[in-house]
Amino acid sequence: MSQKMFVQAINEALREELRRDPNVFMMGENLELGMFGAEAGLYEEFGFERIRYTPISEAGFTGLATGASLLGMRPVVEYGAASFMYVAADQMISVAGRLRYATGGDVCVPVTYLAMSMGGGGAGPQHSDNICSLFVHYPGFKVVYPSTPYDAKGLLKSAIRDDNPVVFAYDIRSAMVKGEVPDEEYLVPIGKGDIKREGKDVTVVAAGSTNTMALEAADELAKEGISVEVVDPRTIKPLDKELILSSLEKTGRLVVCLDDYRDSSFASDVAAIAADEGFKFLKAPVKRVARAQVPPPYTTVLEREVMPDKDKIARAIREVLQ
Amino acid sequence: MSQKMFVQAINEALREELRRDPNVFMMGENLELGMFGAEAGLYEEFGFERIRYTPISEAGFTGLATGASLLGMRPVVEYGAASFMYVAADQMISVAGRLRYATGGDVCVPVTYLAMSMGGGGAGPQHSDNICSLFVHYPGFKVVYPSTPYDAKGLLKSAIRDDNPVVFAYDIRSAMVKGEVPDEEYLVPIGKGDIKREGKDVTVVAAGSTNTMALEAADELAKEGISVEVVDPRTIKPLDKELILSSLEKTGRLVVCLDDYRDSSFASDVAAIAADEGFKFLKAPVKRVARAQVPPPYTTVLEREVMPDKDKIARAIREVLQ
Amino acid sequence: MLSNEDLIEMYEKMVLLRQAEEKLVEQSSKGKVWTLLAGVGQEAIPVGTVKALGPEDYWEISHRGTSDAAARDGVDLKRLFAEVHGRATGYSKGKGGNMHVEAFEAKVLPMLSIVGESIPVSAGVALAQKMKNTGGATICFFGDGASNQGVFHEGLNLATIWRLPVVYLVQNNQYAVSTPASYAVSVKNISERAKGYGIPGVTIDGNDVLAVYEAVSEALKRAKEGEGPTLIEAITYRWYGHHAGAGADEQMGWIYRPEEEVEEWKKKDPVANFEKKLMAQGILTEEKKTQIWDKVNKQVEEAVEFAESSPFPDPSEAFTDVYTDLVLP
Amino acid sequence: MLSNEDLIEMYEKMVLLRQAEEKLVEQSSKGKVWTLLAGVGQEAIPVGTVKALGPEDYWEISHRGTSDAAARDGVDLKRLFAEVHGRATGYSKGKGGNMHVEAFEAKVLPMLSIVGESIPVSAGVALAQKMKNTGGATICFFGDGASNQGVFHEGLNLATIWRLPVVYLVQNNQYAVSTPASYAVSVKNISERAKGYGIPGVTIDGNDVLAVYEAVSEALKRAKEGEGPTLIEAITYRWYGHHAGAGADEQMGWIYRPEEEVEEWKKKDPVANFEKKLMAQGILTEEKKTQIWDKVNKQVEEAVEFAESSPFPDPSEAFTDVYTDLVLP
Ligand SMILES: Cc1ncc(C[n+]2csc(CCOP(=O)(O)OP(=O)(O)O)c2C)c(N)n1
Ligand SMILES: Cc1ncc(C[n+]2csc(CCOP(=O)(O)OP(=O)(O)O)c2C)c(N)n1
Ligand SMILES: [Mg+2]
Ligand SMILES: [Mg+2]
Repeated sequence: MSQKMFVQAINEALREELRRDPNVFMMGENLELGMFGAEAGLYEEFGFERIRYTPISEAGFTGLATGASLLGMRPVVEYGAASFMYVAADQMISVAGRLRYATGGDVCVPVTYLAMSMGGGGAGPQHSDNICSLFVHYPGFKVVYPSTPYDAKGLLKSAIRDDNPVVFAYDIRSAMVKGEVPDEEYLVPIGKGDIKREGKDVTVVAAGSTNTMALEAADELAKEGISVEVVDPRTIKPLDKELILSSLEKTGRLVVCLDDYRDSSFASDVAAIAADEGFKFLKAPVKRVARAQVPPPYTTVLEREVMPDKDKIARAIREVLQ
Repeated sequence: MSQKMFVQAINEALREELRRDPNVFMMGENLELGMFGAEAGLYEEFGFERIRYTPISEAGFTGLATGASLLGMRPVVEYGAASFMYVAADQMISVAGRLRYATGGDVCVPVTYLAMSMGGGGAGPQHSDNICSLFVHYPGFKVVYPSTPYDAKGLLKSAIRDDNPVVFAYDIRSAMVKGEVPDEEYLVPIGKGDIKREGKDVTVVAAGSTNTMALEAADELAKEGISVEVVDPRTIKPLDKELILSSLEKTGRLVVCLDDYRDSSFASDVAAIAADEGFKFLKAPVKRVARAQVPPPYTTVLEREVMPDKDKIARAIREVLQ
Repeated sequence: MLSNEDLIEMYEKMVLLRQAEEKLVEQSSKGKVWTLLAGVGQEAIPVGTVKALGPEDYWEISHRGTSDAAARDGVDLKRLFAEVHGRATGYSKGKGGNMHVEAFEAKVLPMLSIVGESIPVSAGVALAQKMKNTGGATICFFGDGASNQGVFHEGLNLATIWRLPVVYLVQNNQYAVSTPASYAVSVKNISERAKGYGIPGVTIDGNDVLAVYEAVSEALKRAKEGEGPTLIEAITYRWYGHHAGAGADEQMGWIYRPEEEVEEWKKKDPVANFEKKLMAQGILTEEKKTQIWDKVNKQVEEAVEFAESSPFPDPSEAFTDVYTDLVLP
Repeated sequence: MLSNEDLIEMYEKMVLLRQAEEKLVEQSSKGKVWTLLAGVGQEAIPVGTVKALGPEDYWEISHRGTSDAAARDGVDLKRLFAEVHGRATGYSKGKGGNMHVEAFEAKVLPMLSIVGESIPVSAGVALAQKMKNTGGATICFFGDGASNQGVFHEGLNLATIWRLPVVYLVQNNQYAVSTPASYAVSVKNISERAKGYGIPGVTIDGNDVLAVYEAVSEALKRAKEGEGPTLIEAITYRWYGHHAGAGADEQMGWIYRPEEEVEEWKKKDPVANFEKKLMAQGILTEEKKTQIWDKVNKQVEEAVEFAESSPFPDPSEAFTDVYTDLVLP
C-alpha cells in the first residue's frame, strides 16, 4: 500500500493495462504531453503507435475507436475535458452504444472513454460539464464514476477489460485527492457500490467528488450527533440498487448528491428509485444536491452558487432530519 | 373550431408565424418537400429565402441558426427525426443554450428546434430517439412537448415568439392525432400544464404521446371504477410543478409516463419532485413508465416490449393502487 | 485481368442484386418490410467493388442498397432477407433491420443509418488492420449527401495523416433525398474534395462495373501499400425515390426529379448494359443468361420463403445484446 | 490607400494589444485571471483586420488573444479587463470570462471556447446580414487546429453554397497546444482546403499587418459583392505556450517547440518590425513612439485598476441571464 493521488492511480491503471494487453491503445489530443498527470510517461514508454495523439477531431477519433474495437482492439479515448465530448455525441450515443444491439450481438465495442469534468475550477460556461448522466440516459454504456484513487485504479482497469463501452467519469476536483493504493494488482468490479462511511440517521448517495464532500459534511455533522451513512455507487450504470436500498432501509432518509446538472440526471434516478422501491422505507422527503440548471459561470463568487459543495450537502442532510 | 391533425396544427402555426414576422425563417433538410405534412405548402408560399433547405449538415445549420438569431432573426430549425440532432449536439448544448449566459445577457438566441421522435414505428436502433430529456438536462432551453393539435399549435407559436431557445418535441405517434383547433389565433403559454382528465384515485403525469395512451388507460380503468387524473405538463421545462403537486395532494398516488429512455429522464425528475416536495402527499410508491434502456429494436415484436404503451401504463396504475 | 468466368460471375451478381432489391421493394409495398432505401440502378458499384476485394478486406456498405451485402461471397441472402423481415433467423435477429444490414462474419460491416457515421468508423477498422498487421484494407461506401457531414472531413483527415488502409467511395447518385448534389455540394465533383486532404480523388462512371472494379482495385492497392486513402466518386442514379415500397416518394407526393432525367438514366442501366456488352463479346449467351436469371430468381424466392417462414424473435430477446454480459430490466 | 495617420493608428493598436496581453499574462501569473490563451506575437492579425472592417461588419474573435477585441473602436479595455477579472463591470458581468470575451455592442461577437464552434455561428451572422440587408460582412478567426473540426467543413460548405458574406481567417500559429499543424493537417497549407469548397484560399504572412489588411479587405469586398467566403491563412506564431500565466506550459512541463524555433519567430516580432518599417519611412518618430507607449501603458494600467477595484457580481446574479424572462431555482 502506498499513498497516491487520483491521477496517479489513473496513470498506473493505464500503464498496467497497456503493458498487459497489446490491443489496448489510446487516442486523444496532446496525449504525448501527459497533460495533467493521468498520461504521464505513457508516450515515452509505448510510443506513438499506442499513444496516438490526434488532431482536434473528437467525432473522428471516437468513430475510429469504435471501428478499431470491432476488430478486437481496446481503445481508451481521452477527451481532455468532458465538455469536448459533445462534438462526438453522435458517434458515442448513436454508434458505440448501439452497434452490438443493432447487430444482434455479432460485434462488441470494448472502448473506454476518459471523461473529466472540469466543474468547480472556474473553467466557465463551456468547459465545466460532467457527462455522467448523459451516458446513464443513453442505452449501451456502463458508467463508472469513482471518488478515490483506489476505486479509480481498480475501476479503470476493469473498464478497459470490459467488452462494452465504458465511460470513466471523474472530477477535476478529485484529481488531487490522495488515498491508499495497493502495490499489487487488483480490480474493482463494475456494478458494485461501496459504503464509504457507516451511519444510521440518514443515507447520502454521492458519486465522484461529491462523495468526498459528503464525507466532510458527515464529519461536521457527527459533531452535532448526526450519524450519516455515505454510500458511493462507484458505478452509476449498472447501479448497485440493492446497496442503496439496504442503506435506506436502515436510515429511512436520503440525500442524493451529484456534480452534474440536477434535472434529468442520475440524482433524479436515485430519488426516483427511492420513491418507488424504497418508498416503504422512506421517513422524510428525498433531497437532491446537484448543479443548478445554469451554465457554470466563470467568476468564483457565482460559480460556487451553482455547484454542489459540502455546505449544501450538510444543509440538505439537516433538512431531511427535520 | 375545426378538427385537425397534429401535423396540420404544426403547419398552421408555422405558416401563421412566417406570415406575421419577416424574421421567422426555417432551415432543415428537404423542407421544400413538406415531407410529412408539417411543412406542407410553406416553400410554395415563402420561397427559398425563408424555407431554406440545407445540405445534410446538422451541426452546420444549427450553428447558422444561432448566429442568425443573434441579429434578431427567428430561425425554426427542423431535423426530420430527433435522432439527427446528436451530430448537432455541441452547437445546441454548448452554444445555443449558453450564449446568453456567457455574455451576461447581452445577446439572446430565439431559435425553435423541431424535434420529432420516431419511436414506436419500427424505425430501429438509430432513428427512434426522443431528445426531450436531453434538453431538460442541459441549461438554457425551454422544452415544450404537446400531446394534442390544440396544444401543438399554441405552443409552437409561443415557442417561435419566445426570445430563448425552445425545443419543440413531439412524437410521430402523435402526428396523426386529431383534435379541435380554433379558427382564430391563440397561444398556449409556455410553462403551463393542463389537466387532460380529472380524477381522484391516482395522478398520471404524461407528456406527448404517452398522454394519449394514459387517457386510453384511464378510460379502460374507469370501467373498473378507478378514477385517474391525467396531467399533461405540455411544457417540461420550465415545469408546472404546482399543477402536479396539487393533483398529487388530491390523489396521493403517482405514475409518470414518458416516451424516452427512463434513466436520467424527465420521468425521473417528476418522481424526484414527488419524493421531495410531494412526499407529504404520497400514499404509495411512485412508478415510472418509460422506454427500457435498450436501443429501439427494428422488429415489432421486440419494439413493443421496450416502448411505453397503454397497457404498461394501466398496469402501473393498478400497481400504485394496491 | 478478369477472366470470362469472372465477368459472368459479376453479371450474375448484378442480376442478383437487381432481383433481390426489386423483391424487397415488393415486400415493402406489401408492408412486410419497413420503408426501403432501394439501390436499384446502382448495382455496378457493389459488384465491381466486391470483385476487387481480397478475403482480408472489410466492406462498410451504405444505407442505399439493402441487398448490396449479398454480392459478397459468404453472405447468405436468406439471413439477409430474414433480417429485413424482422426475423430471429436474420443476421441481427431482427434487431437491426434494414438500416443495419451486416454480415460481420463475411467482413461486411454493419450499415449505419445516420449519414456520415461510417466514415470514421471504417477508418477505425482500417486502423485495427494496420495495428494488428492483418493485411487487408477497408472500403467505405457513402452517398453524395454524406460528403457534407462534419465526420467526412474529420475521417478523411485522420485517415490521411495516419496513412490508413482505407478507401472512400462516394456513390454520387446526385440526390440526397430531394436535394441535388449540384446545389448542396460546393464543388462540381465530390472527388475535388480530395484536394483538401492531399489524397487522390477520381470520378468514375458508377454504372460501369469494370470501371468500378479498376478504380477500387487501384485504391485498395494504394491503401495496402501504406499510402493512405483514396476518394472515389462513382456517378450513378437511383431508379426509385429515396424511399421505395411502403412510404415511397411518389406515394408521399415528393417530386423533385424531372421524368426525363429518370428515363435517361434508366437507359444507362448498369445490368442491361453490361449484359449487352458481354453478349456482344460472346461471353454471355442467351442460354447462359436464362440460366442465370432462373437461378437468381429461385434464390430470391427461396430467400423470401425462408424469411417469411422464419419465426419472429422471442419477446425476451428485446433486452439481450445491449451488453455482452448483463441484461438490465 | 492607408494614410500615415492610419499607419500610426495601427501601430498604436498593435502596441496596445501587446501591452494589454502581457499585462493579462502577469495578472494570470498572480492568480487574478484564469489560465490565459495569450496572443502575444499574433497582433498583426487582429489589427490588420480591424482596419479593414467597416462599421457594419461583425468580427468573431478566436480564443487566442484575449485582448484582441480591444483593437476595435468602441471596445472599452476597462470592461474587457473587468470581465477577465470576473467583475460585475465586465462586458458579461464576469459570467463569461476569458473564454467568452465579447463586445457585442461594438460588433465583436462572443468568443466561443469549444474549438470550431464559431465557424458556422459566424456564417449565421452573415446569413442574417444578408437576409436583413444590413450591408456588411462577418469575419471569423480560428486556429489551425480548428480546421480539423467537422464544423469547419459544414460551415464552409454552407457559406459557399449560400454565398454568404463571411470571411474565414485561420491564424495558423503552427500548433494546436502541442500538436504541430504539419502533422495534424493533411495538407501543407490550410488555404488548400479552400479547393474542397471551390472558394479562394490564400496564405499570407500573418505577422505583416499590411498584408493582413490587404487580404482581409479584398475578402470582405468579395463577400459584400455576394461572391461568398474566402479562406485566408495567416501564418504566425504564439510567443507563449498554449497557456500563459497561471498553468503556463512551462510550468506544466509541456515541451514541444524547439527553443531556436521560438527565438527565430521572436525575431519576426510583428510589432517591432512594423515599428522599424514606420521609423525607416519616417512615419514614426522616437518622440511619437514614446508618446504612444506611454499612452498605451497608462491605458492598460487604468484598465487593470478599474478591473481590480470593480466589485464582483452579487451572488444572486448566478441565476439570471439563463433565460430572458425567467429565473429558475
Ligand atoms: C445525420 C442525418 N441526417 C439526416 C438523415 C436522414 N437521411 C437518411 S438518408 C438521407 C439522404 C442521404 O443522401 P446521400 O448521402 O446522397 O445517400 P443516398 O440516399 O442518396 O444514397 C437523409 C437526409 C440521416 N439519416 N442522418
Ligand atoms: C472541441 C475541442 N477540443 C479540444 C479543446 C481544447 N483546446 C482548447 S484550445 C486548443 C488548441 C486549439 O488550437 P488552434 O485551433 O490551432 O488554436 P490556437 O490555440 O493555436 O490559437 C485545444 C485542443 C477545445 N476547446 N475544444
Ligand atoms: Mg445521394
Ligand atoms: Mg494553433
